[in-house]
Amino acid sequence: MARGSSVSIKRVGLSIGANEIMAGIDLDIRAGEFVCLLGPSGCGKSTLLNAIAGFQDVAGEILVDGKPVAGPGPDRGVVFQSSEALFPWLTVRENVEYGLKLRGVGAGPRRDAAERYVSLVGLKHAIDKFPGELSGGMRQRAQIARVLVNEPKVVLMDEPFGALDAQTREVLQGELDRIWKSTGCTIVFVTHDIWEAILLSDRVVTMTAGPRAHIKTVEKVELPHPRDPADPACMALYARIRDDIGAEVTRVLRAQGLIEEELVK
Amino acid sequence: MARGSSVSIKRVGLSIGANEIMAGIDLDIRAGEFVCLLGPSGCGKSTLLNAIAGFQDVAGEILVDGKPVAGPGPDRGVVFQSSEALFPWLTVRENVEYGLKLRGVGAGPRRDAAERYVSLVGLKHAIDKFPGELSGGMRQRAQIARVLVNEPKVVLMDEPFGALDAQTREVLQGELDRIWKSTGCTIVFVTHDIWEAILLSDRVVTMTAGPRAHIKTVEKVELPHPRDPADPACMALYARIRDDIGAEVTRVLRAQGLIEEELVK
Amino acid sequence: QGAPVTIGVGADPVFTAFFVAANEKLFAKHGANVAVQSYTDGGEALNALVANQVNLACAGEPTHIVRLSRAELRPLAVTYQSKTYLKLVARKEIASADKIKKFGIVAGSVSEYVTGLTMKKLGIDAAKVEMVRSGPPELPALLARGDIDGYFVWEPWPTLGVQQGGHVLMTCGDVGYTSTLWLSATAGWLATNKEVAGNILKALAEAAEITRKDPPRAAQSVQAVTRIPVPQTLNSLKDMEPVVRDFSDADLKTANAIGEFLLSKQAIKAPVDMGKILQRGFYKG
Amino acid sequence: MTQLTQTATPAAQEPAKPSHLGRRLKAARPFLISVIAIVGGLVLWQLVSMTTSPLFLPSVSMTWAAALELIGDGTLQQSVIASSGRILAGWGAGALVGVPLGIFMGRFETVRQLLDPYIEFFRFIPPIAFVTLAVIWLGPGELSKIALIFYTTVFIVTLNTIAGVQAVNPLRLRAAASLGAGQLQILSTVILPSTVPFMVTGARIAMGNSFLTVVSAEIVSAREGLGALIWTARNFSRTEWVFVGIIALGLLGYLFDRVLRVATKKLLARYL
Amino acid sequence: MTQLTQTATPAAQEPAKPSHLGRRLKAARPFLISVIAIVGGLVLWQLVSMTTSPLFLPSVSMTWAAALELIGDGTLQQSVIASSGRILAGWGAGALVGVPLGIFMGRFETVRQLLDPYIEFFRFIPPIAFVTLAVIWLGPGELSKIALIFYTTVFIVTLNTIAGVQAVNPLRLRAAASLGAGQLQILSTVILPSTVPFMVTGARIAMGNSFLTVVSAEIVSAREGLGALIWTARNFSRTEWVFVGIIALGLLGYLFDRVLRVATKKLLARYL
Ligand SMILES: Nc1ncnc2c1ncn2[C@@H]1O[C@H](COP(=O)(O)OP(=O)(O)OP(=O)(O)O)[C@@H](O)[C@H]1O
Ligand SMILES: Nc1ncnc2c1ncn2[C@@H]1O[C@H](COP(=O)(O)OP(=O)(O)OP(=O)(O)O)[C@@H](O)[C@H]1O
Ligand SMILES: [Mg+2]
Ligand SMILES: [Mg+2]
Repeated sequence: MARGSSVSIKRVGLSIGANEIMAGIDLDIRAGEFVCLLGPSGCGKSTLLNAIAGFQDVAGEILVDGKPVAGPGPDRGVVFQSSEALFPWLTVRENVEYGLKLRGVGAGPRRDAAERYVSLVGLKHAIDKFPGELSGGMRQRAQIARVLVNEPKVVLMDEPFGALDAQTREVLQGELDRIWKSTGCTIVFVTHDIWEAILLSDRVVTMTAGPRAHIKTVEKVELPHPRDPADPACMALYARIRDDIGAEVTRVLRAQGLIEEELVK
Repeated sequence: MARGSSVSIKRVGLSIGANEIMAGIDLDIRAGEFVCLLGPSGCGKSTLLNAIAGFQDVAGEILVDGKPVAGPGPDRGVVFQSSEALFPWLTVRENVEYGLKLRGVGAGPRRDAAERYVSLVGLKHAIDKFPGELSGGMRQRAQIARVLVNEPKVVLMDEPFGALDAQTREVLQGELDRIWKSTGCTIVFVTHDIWEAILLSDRVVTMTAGPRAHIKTVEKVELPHPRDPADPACMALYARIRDDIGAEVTRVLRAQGLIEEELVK
Repeated sequence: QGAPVTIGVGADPVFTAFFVAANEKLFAKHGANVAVQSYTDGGEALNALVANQVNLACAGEPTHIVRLSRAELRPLAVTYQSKTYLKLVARKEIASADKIKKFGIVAGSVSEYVTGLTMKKLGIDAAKVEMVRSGPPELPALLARGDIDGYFVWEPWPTLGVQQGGHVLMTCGDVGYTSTLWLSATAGWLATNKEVAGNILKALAEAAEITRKDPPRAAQSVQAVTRIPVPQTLNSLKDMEPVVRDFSDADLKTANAIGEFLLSKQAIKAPVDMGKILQRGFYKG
Repeated sequence: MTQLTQTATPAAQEPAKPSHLGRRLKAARPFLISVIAIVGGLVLWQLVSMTTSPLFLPSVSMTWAAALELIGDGTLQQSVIASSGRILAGWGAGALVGVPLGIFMGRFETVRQLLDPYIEFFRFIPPIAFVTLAVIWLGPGELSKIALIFYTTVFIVTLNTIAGVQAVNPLRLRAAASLGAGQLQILSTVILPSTVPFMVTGARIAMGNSFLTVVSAEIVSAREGLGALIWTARNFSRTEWVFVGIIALGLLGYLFDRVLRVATKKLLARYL
Repeated sequence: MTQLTQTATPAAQEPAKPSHLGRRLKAARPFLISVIAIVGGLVLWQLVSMTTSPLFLPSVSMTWAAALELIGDGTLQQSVIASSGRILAGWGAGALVGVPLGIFMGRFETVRQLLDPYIEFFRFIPPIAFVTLAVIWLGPGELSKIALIFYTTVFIVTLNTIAGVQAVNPLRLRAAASLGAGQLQILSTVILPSTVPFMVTGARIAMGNSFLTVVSAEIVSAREGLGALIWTARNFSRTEWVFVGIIALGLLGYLFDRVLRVATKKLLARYL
């Protein structure tokens, strides 16, 4: 089974046109670590994930396993925020088999692997449907299966469970945790759900609001698994992270005159 | 200010090809009511919303203000689950002004209204950007502004806050509540967040898992505003709804052999 | 029988002799192994000759002259002649050629040449008439609409002009032009195939004889090879004299005159010495 | 505050609900409308032909008689078969070359820069200009005609394919790359399928140009073919034959397009 | 269990990071590549021309001399201006009619069914077939030529626009309808902007066809124009003049296309 790769982000900055989106981002992720990335909407989480995936040229350096990222590659699997990333001309099964086919995995094992991962995300009944015939949440799950079946060394996930009901989400969180533990892959996971971050990850990283977003705080989650939201340490952590992000959101919204004082917590 | 319309859904069913997605849906929504729709991923929430919006022919009857729905119209505003619904060739401002322009609102008032609603969703700083230059959450907020600025009698929202961080979400929930109260519009709101449903709505409707999805339970939320999650009545309600949806999810996932007994709560 | 010889011709009744000779196997009779390849017009056939795709080709004088300065072609004999194939057609209101103010012409063709001859002959001031360029099929239409007063062009367009209410004022013979077709070979091929060429001309002479004596029989051959309907060919044959003959002094004079005309139109850059190129005396009749 | 008045505009009818009664009529409607369109066209033609000489515009009945005549002696059938063969060969070759060319040009900057001047130069040059050269180089046989049709097809397919490549959703390119697809695999597994609708449109338009070109191509030394028929008839001013040829071209084109559309809808459904 | 081996394929190079050193070279590259393409083409031409008679393919230098000659006496300039005017008028009219036609046909089933037989019939009929009729109805002046160019343009623009209408994201149609847009407003505010990339491609391809048609159109009573120049030169077998005309057509087309592309990129950026 593939072990994870380390990811080092060194003084990374990124501008699109005149918009300086991120600047001076420094973050070292150990091989096999599970890191959650949180931050106000529009701060640059997806952009940072894209940079690690190799989709975007950046100032500074991003090293994966010590080697600079020169472009996208199958060692870093990406679950995109938008479910448009599925191939609409392929069924769910074919979408999931896509990566395996590229690597020349034979038809039999490919079929088995695809079915296993499609079941894992609860889509067995829709395995022969096209993406256009799926609901938003189902598409997102198909995307997750498509990436995980490849067993990449680094899994980059952009709000993968955002469109799921609480129960399906819980089940998938459990599955992801299991896969992570058994493969030892590195996971960078963007979410808006602070509880989700605390329950899953080794470290929770928060970002400041853009422009010129950078890393605000890094919280280690040194609690034993499975974690209990009712645990006071958990609750304290939750409160800290919430306040960190809250401060950023408030700063942005107040700058726009949206929050009058009485609304601010 | 526009008052809401009532929405009556009578023995509604919907099939796409051989797939019978919903069947025998019955639901009466009072004028000015705030109804939340919950259910397992892929059960048919978006489909039902589309049917009310008039995008889809259905068996049975859907009446808005007593008149059968014959197609889409500006009396029913729709916030789509996918942010692809924005017009990519218009800036945020132009997207938001779109509906007003159609109705012949003059340039001045149009501008004011657009700016007010864009600020409301915290996008004033990005008002002249194109959708392609926005993050996922920002796009979703732009869509919300585009619908609310029209002050429709019925607002149909499909996971509008799904891609937002907790704080931005909280602010927008507050704003939505304020708009709802001041305009008296009817709101049908799809969400996966049970707390959000309890905090905002008059009634919480849950659906069974498809195919042949129908309405499972309807819970009245008869608690005074603002609601407190710590309130035992609130917590009991939360537990009931969670268990209702949970039972459906479990049924589906077990059918696929995904959940072994020990995983089921 | 020797190596196969290909003759390029246009798909037109003016090439009747070739079709008759091919259809009635007269070439074989005279010991020549000949295939007749038809092109849209003589020009394309002559192009094929220049490109060495055929061994012999038949086309009119101007068509030859514009190519002679760039290719070693050897015209062997005249295989057709007519004093009436080109006609001047004018609208009903135009009583005589000197009343024409607007001439329709096919630029760069004999149509333009004979129009020039007409103006010279009638003393029409070139500055006072307008030349309207057109493709041949559009000339009757322009005449019917009144956009032009008349045009001097080959069949079947004059006949069509008459059907459109025009009338014939002159034929090319009236302005001193006898339309001829020449059969040519490339210099290289001719050097080693003089005998075959002679035999071919003999076969063509026999075909011309048949055409002259029995037009319907010839028209049958034309239809067999080109699908041109019999009445069409018969109509065209009325205007032509099927002959095979050697070049005459008159031919040389006409060729030189056309050469000058083409020179004046910048179609050729230097005069061609027709006397040297025409193979006078090759066909012994 | 702003003054926004909510007007209860009657809802726009998007896909009208079919009444059970009207359903049978509705099924026949497309057919009826087409019939009306065709009959209307014929009536218009007849009326217009009565205002001008049959030399320029023969009447419906004259043309019909000429068609019967040409069918009677087999000319029309032979012409249709000969021209169809040339069109299919030239157009097929054009599409087969144009699609990969367009994909490579659309995807690789260097290939585009290298070939763009040629494409953007030659596509403005009418095939008629190359008729003589084609005959000289390729002989008066089928090859020169097919080459001319190829020439006219390839640019259009290429151009449309390039447009398609540039319209590919970049998200899907990214997804493929990080699932392990190399440049060539991205071409065949993402760009090619995404571009299908553009290629089909290109091929359909190019089919039109093949028909225009077959007439120019058959100006040279074709015994059979609709183009040859039209040219010969034109030279002998048998306008009603010209019209038979024209109508045969139009109907043949309509038929080919229909077949192409149905075939692509059947075979390429998932890509459209 | 399945045996999936993780191979550490070297990452595909998507947008290669430019080194600071190579940046200046890189800026000049597109230009250099184009120059190479053009010079390569000229060399090839010269080589090929040496294998055949100048009657069919004149050499580069002969053509250059002829071009100087035609420029010297002003013929070429006049021809370019005359043909450009006709092309722009006919093409512009074709695009102006084709775009709304395509939008209506793409959007309304009934309109499509009514007009489809015409479009799908006439687009296969070469404009040369209508030269005589155009002259009869519209006279030998500019109008008949412009009409023929219009004829050849309108189908292509229409067809591409229809394809564009059918590719509009249905989500956006729904959004517009529930924001209060009626059928016509949906046409102008959603379908029209969404279809722009297809219309531009259609217009570009149609520009090519305008160039092909101007040559056919100028066979009739054109004193000036590149088509007239080519026809006359063809009659005279002045192949080097034909080539000057052809090259002028090609270059003019290239220029028009460049202007069209830059203009659409500037003016329609947000829709592309
Ligand atoms: N093409 C572009 N041009 C200009 N600005 C852009 C462009 N693309 C993205 N941005 C800006 O970059 C910022 C970060 O975007 P990003 O998608 O990374 O945010 P995010 O943190 O993922 O937000 P969300 O939680 O809403 O998904 C946003 O403010 C956005 O406006
Ligand atoms: N075109 C189609 N063909 C077949 N089935 C379809 C089609 N469109 C939707 N469905 C099915 O309809 C069901 C309901 O879809 P819908 O989008 O309404 O779900 P949802 O409740 O909104 O889910 P989510 O919470 O994931 O957004 C799904 O099971 C989906 O597979
Ligand atoms: Mg994001
Ligand atoms: Mg949904």
